[in-house]
Amino acid sequence: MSGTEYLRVTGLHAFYGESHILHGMDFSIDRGECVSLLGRNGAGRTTTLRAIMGLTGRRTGSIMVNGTETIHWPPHRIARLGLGYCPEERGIYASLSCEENLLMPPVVASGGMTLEEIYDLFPNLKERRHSQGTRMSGGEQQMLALARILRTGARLLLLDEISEGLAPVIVERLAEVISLLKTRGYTILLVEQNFHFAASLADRMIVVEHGRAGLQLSQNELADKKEALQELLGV
Amino acid sequence: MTAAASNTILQTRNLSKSFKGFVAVSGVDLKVQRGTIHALIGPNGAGKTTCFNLLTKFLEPSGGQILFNGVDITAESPAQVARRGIVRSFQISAVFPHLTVLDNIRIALQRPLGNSFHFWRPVRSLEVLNPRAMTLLAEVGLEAQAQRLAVELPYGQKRALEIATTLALDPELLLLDEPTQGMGHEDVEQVMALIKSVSATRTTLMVEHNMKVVAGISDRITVLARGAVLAEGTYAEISAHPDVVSAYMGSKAGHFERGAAA
Amino acid sequence: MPSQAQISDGVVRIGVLTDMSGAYSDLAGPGAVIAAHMAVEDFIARQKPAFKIDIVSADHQDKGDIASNKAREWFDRGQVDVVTELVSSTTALAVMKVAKEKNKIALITGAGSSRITNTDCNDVSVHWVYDTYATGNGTGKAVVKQGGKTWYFLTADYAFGQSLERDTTAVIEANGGKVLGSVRHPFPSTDLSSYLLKAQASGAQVIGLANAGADTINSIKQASEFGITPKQTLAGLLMFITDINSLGLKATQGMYLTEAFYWDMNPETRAWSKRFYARHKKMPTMVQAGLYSAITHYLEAVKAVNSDDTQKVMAQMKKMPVNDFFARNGKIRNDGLMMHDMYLMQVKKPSESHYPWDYYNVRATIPAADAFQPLSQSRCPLVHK
Amino acid sequence: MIEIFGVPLLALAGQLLLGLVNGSFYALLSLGLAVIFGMLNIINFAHGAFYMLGAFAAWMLLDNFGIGYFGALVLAPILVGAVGILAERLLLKRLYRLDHLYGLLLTFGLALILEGLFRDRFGVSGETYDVPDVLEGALNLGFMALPKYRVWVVGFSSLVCLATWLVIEKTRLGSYLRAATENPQLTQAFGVNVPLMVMLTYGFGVGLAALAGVMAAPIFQVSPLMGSNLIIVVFAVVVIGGMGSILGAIVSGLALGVVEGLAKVYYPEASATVVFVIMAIVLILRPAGLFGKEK
Amino acid sequence: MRRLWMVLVLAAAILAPAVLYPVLLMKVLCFAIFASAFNLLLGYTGLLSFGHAAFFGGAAYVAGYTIRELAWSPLAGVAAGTAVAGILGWIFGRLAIRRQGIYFAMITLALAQLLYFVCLELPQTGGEDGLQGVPRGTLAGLDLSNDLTLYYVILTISALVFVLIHRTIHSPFGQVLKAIRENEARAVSLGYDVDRYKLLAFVLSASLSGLAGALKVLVFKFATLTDVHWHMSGDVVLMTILGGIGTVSGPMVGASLIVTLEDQLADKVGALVTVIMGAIFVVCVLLFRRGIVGEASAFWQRMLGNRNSPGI
Ligand SMILES: Nc1ncnc2c1ncn2[C@@H]1O[C@H](COP(=O)(O)OP(=O)(O)OP(=O)(O)O)[C@@H](O)[C@H]1O
Ligand SMILES: Nc1ncnc2c1ncn2[C@@H]1O[C@H](COP(=O)(O)OP(=O)(O)OP(=O)(O)O)[C@@H](O)[C@H]1O
Ligand SMILES: [Mg+2]
Ligand SMILES: [Mg+2]
Repeated sequence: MSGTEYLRVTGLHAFYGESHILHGMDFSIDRGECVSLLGRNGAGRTTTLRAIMGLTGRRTGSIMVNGTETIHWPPHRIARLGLGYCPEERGIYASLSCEENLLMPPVVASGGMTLEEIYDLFPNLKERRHSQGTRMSGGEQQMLALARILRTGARLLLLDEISEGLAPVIVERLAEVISLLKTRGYTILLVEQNFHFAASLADRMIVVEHGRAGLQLSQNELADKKEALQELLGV
Repeated sequence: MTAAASNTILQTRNLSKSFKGFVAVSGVDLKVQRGTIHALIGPNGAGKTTCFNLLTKFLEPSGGQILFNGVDITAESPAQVARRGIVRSFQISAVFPHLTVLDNIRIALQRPLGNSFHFWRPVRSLEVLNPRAMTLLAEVGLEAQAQRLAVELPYGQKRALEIATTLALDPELLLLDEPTQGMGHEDVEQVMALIKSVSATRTTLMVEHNMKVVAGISDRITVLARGAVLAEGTYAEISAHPDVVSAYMGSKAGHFERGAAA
Repeated sequence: MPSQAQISDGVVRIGVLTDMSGAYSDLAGPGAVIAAHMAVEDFIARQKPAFKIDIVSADHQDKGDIASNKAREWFDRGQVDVVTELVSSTTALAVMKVAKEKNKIALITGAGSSRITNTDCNDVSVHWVYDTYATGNGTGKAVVKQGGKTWYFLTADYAFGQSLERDTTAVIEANGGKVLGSVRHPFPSTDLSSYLLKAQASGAQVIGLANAGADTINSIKQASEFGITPKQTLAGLLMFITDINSLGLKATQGMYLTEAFYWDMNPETRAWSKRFYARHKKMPTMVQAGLYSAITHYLEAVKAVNSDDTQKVMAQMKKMPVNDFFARNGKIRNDGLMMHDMYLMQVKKPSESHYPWDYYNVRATIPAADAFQPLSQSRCPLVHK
Repeated sequence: MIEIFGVPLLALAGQLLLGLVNGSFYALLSLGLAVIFGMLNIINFAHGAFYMLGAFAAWMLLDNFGIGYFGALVLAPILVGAVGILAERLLLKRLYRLDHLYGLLLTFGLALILEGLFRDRFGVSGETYDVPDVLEGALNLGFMALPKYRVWVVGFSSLVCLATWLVIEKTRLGSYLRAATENPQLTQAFGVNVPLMVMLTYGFGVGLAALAGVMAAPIFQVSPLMGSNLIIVVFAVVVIGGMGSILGAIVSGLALGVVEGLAKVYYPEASATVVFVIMAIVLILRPAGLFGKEK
Repeated sequence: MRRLWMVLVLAAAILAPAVLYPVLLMKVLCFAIFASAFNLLLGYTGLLSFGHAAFFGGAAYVAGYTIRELAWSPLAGVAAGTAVAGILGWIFGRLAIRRQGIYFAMITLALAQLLYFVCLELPQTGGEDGLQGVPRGTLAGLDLSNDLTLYYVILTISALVFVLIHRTIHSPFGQVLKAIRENEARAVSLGYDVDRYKLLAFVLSASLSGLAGALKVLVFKFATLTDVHWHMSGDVVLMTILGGIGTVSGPMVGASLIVTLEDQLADKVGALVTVIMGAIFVVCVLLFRRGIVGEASAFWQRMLGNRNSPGI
């Protein structure tokens, strides 16, 4: 591997209360890479993202972000390293308007998108910008959740099921946005149920099974490993 | 009333809803034929969920009429609408988390018994519902989970439980809001099959972004855009409609669908 | 010893049921318990009785049910012969009935409701220190005599305040004074300034405070804030020295009130009070001093009849006059009221006060016969058989 | 002279002014409650106790250290706020993941403890705190003498309320606060130090209560029970204003003080209940309160 | 197993007056009814009312007044109290159930406070003195002024109430309540008129609280402002939490403990009673959220679990 490793997860165990969800997760991502976590419902992909952000219960193992060990850090410090998290349940704030939602996350690094750029990407949001956060449609909330972290200058994006509930046109647009982000040097960890969406974007894919990283394959191995994937994911 | 009209189970006339000046649904005339699976699709924010909310009276329409089986139900309460036989599922999964799977179903089954205010009766009086409940669970493949708490189920099974609960009310008209959202590939197949099978005897109106599902099981499709009806027809007709393609499906229609051939 | 056979279980047990932490804990409470112990110790030292004396005490938290429950339990299971103190009318009225039911004695020193010796009277209860008739009337009559002819009332709007206003009005008018008006304020109130302004506008010479506790304290404080005093004079219809102590003389100077006792009245009161002060770090209130007097009197009666039988002791208590530093020639009437003199006090100016707790000028002694409601007006069923 | 329903206009104006004074206390207290509720989603039942603590702190500062009113105005809220922060760190912190009702219950217990301790130590009659010399005396308005101190109370507390409102509504802080209230975990994942913010907010809310306590000390008797009766009225004020609404707390606090003042003139017996009656009416017409947002 | 427990508890209750003080026992029973009624709402409907003193005390005054002033029979008086509490419950409920959580708590608190002021000012309640000297009278020839007789009457009534509450929780109605607590919108979409269910639960709880208050008047022969004061509402919450929210026997255990504690502490700690009560509150909320019964049964289950796991 090259020396530009940006995130390294080793022997990560995570718990929710009594239940042990991650059982020694190992993987790493290089700067500027887009990696997708695949897996069946309940395999622990969301938990992996949450563990990286420090949002699960107890965690053990090691999470190195850009050379810094963060396993014992609280979430707000981790975020300040330049991580942006788009949660599965979207987490739109009901008490804030669309635009306030957009402006809420503090800027953690320079180089984030401006409000205009974001509105250009998602015209729906511009139109609804004064609407109360949770009164927006399901898809609008999904866009907002993603747009929110593009503004903060975070360089490592943890994206959970961002194509969910979006119209096909928008999913296409999203794919373009992710590609654009890649060209701008963002590092992206993508959790997707939508295999085809992920496959078209990811440089590398990791299959998560029972809280461990299993099969790993790069974009060019996809065609060869079709059967294996079929078996693991039912794709 | 003509014979053709009586075949219309649900009709809206000029249904509208605006939120503080923002028109979310404007003048929608919807006709759902009895015994069909009718899909409601459209871009994000087109007003699909709002339509559902209006039909089930979770929202008060700003204008227009809702006719169910020819009866005007525009002024009824959500619970009344539900008792008439229009039952919905939610875009975000809705079960009773700390009740067992069986109890979840029984909550729905017990309502028609009419003893729900009887605080002096033993809960045993609900056991008559068990066979029916187990049949329903079997239909969605949850019979083995009957005694588990709903909160412990994986996502896909929660959706299945929600659909089973909805079916328990034996609705004449089933409203499903994105039933396959968040599901893995296999689950999508399973839910499609499920909807197909339960729709044999009833009418289903569903909102769905997964074109594979829409194409696979819907008899008729209405496309909403900006709160108004943009087009209506079969999947073939719709997918050929240039406005629909540009507003909704996109150039690579269906390319990214879960379960779609890669 | 033959005498012991007369005292049930050989011990005279006194139950002090008081408010240790609530609204009345300053005027009774822990200080009352100290006074009770002093009474017993003094009695033993003086009389060397053959029987043992024991004190139990409890906090009724101003709750009638706790008070009555405790009293019952004491009577039924704790061999308590007499229950005393009982500050707050709710607890006093409730416990009196328990005492009657169990044929034990209740000596009420803390509560002031005139119902105790009227409609709710019984033959096992004695009301020792004051009632609202005495404090209201005494003040009303005496202040009118001192020249305060026109009055305006600030009344707490519930049974207590209303009856205080009513009774005092009657006596003011009977003595040639005039009531210009009154304002009823909710109970409790913290800001009384609006009402005080009305009183001010009335131009009355005297503002009668027909309220109690924190309401009275805040009335006085705010009257001084608005410059109502000293132009107009305040008359507290139910106040205690502890109220004056906490308000300070600056705010209270010149106001009138009626008390049954003041520590600095004569050598006897001073002697006792200083002993009390040594233990409690505060001078006694009339309730605490009265409790000492009541217990002493009770023990003397027990000794005299050599029995703790309720009827015998009650008869003896009513027979003996009360003579101690608290009361001169006090007498227990048939309705249970202990008749004694009351005193009209006027609060000193700060410049007149020379040592701690030097608060009052005694302006008048109100003879027992004038201070309390005449027996003829009593609505006690025991009186009009 | 002009009369309104039998009351001279000027006298009425005087009474309304007094109402405004009480309204200032309501506003300060309910503002603190609203801030805490908005942020921690806790109904701070101990608010009355902290108000009492503020008044006692002023008294003790004077009695023990000779620190006067204006010193206390700064120091007491800081000291009491620190006590609040301690309580937050040691107790409340453990409850955030739980149903909000536990916060209500815990602070209820806390109120009992604080009040009980002070009652044990100081008795119930309380202590007297004098009006500071500079503010002594009254302004002669012709129709009434308005103590200068009361004018100061209205002025100063309005200023504090306004400043708080501006800071919370018009800065980023406000949206952090609201976001953290709704979803503390996620907000923290965006890089906001939520635990610190929660702690400081609680300290600030409690400090506001203490500030009200210091301001009340020269007017009311400083007593262990001074907060417990007031707090229920303040709850009603907050409900009327719309729970969690900063502006609602301020406006309805002041307004209800004035309404209460009116009641004291026309129907004094009802002045204690008028707030609750208004609350019932408001809830029937606007369940979320006057400024509350319907969820 | 459960049957056995019930028989044991009942037997203990029947024999208790031989050892314990009957008046105290009756007080415990009244508060046990009160707390159980409260728990019906909090534990099974998820509604925290901070104004239950209104029903308890309101009924106490009504019972006291009808029995004393109107010379009604004790039974009629208690029934009147219960009915009035039910009506109050309906009124409060109509106003409050539109809101949830803390909002609900505040609204009930404020409404109860309104009633407190009414009680304070009405001449019939005797203001601060309280409504004193309510005769116990006779019931079907039984002289209730005898503590033991009254104890057994109240024990019988309590037993009936507990059966009723237990039944309510485990009834079709109870199931719907649980569903509403779990997911209200879903219950609506299934055709349940949730407000009516909540209202019925509220009225039931209020009536039974009223019954408790009315019985307490018979025991102590008076009704006072304490019964309607908001501290009473706080006490009942404390009892329920201490015993265990959402457990059937928890409120009874909590009530017994608090009542005995209050009584016992009276002679021992003086001014620190409130401090101790407050501390219990804090400790419960922090450490034993499941309450005594809840924690005990969790412990019991862990023990069972551990013993079973070795596979005997
Ligand atoms: N808060 C929680 N408490 C306890 N268990 C949890 C919690 N959240 C998730 N789990 C469990 O952890 C496991 C992994 O969940 P996770 O959400 O990471 O799965 P996923 O791979 O993202 O699947 P999905 O496609 O459903 O999002 C599941 O079995 C789930 O039930
Ligand atoms: N309560 C509300 N207040 C204000 N605006 C609302 C409200 N509910 C919905 N809207 C707006 O109305 C429009 C239609 O929303 P709706 O939820 O019906 O969309 P949808 O078609 O279901 O979209 P999606 O597919 O993204 O779920 C959206 O723009 C949304 O922001
Ligand atoms: Mg997931
Ligand atoms: Mg939608």
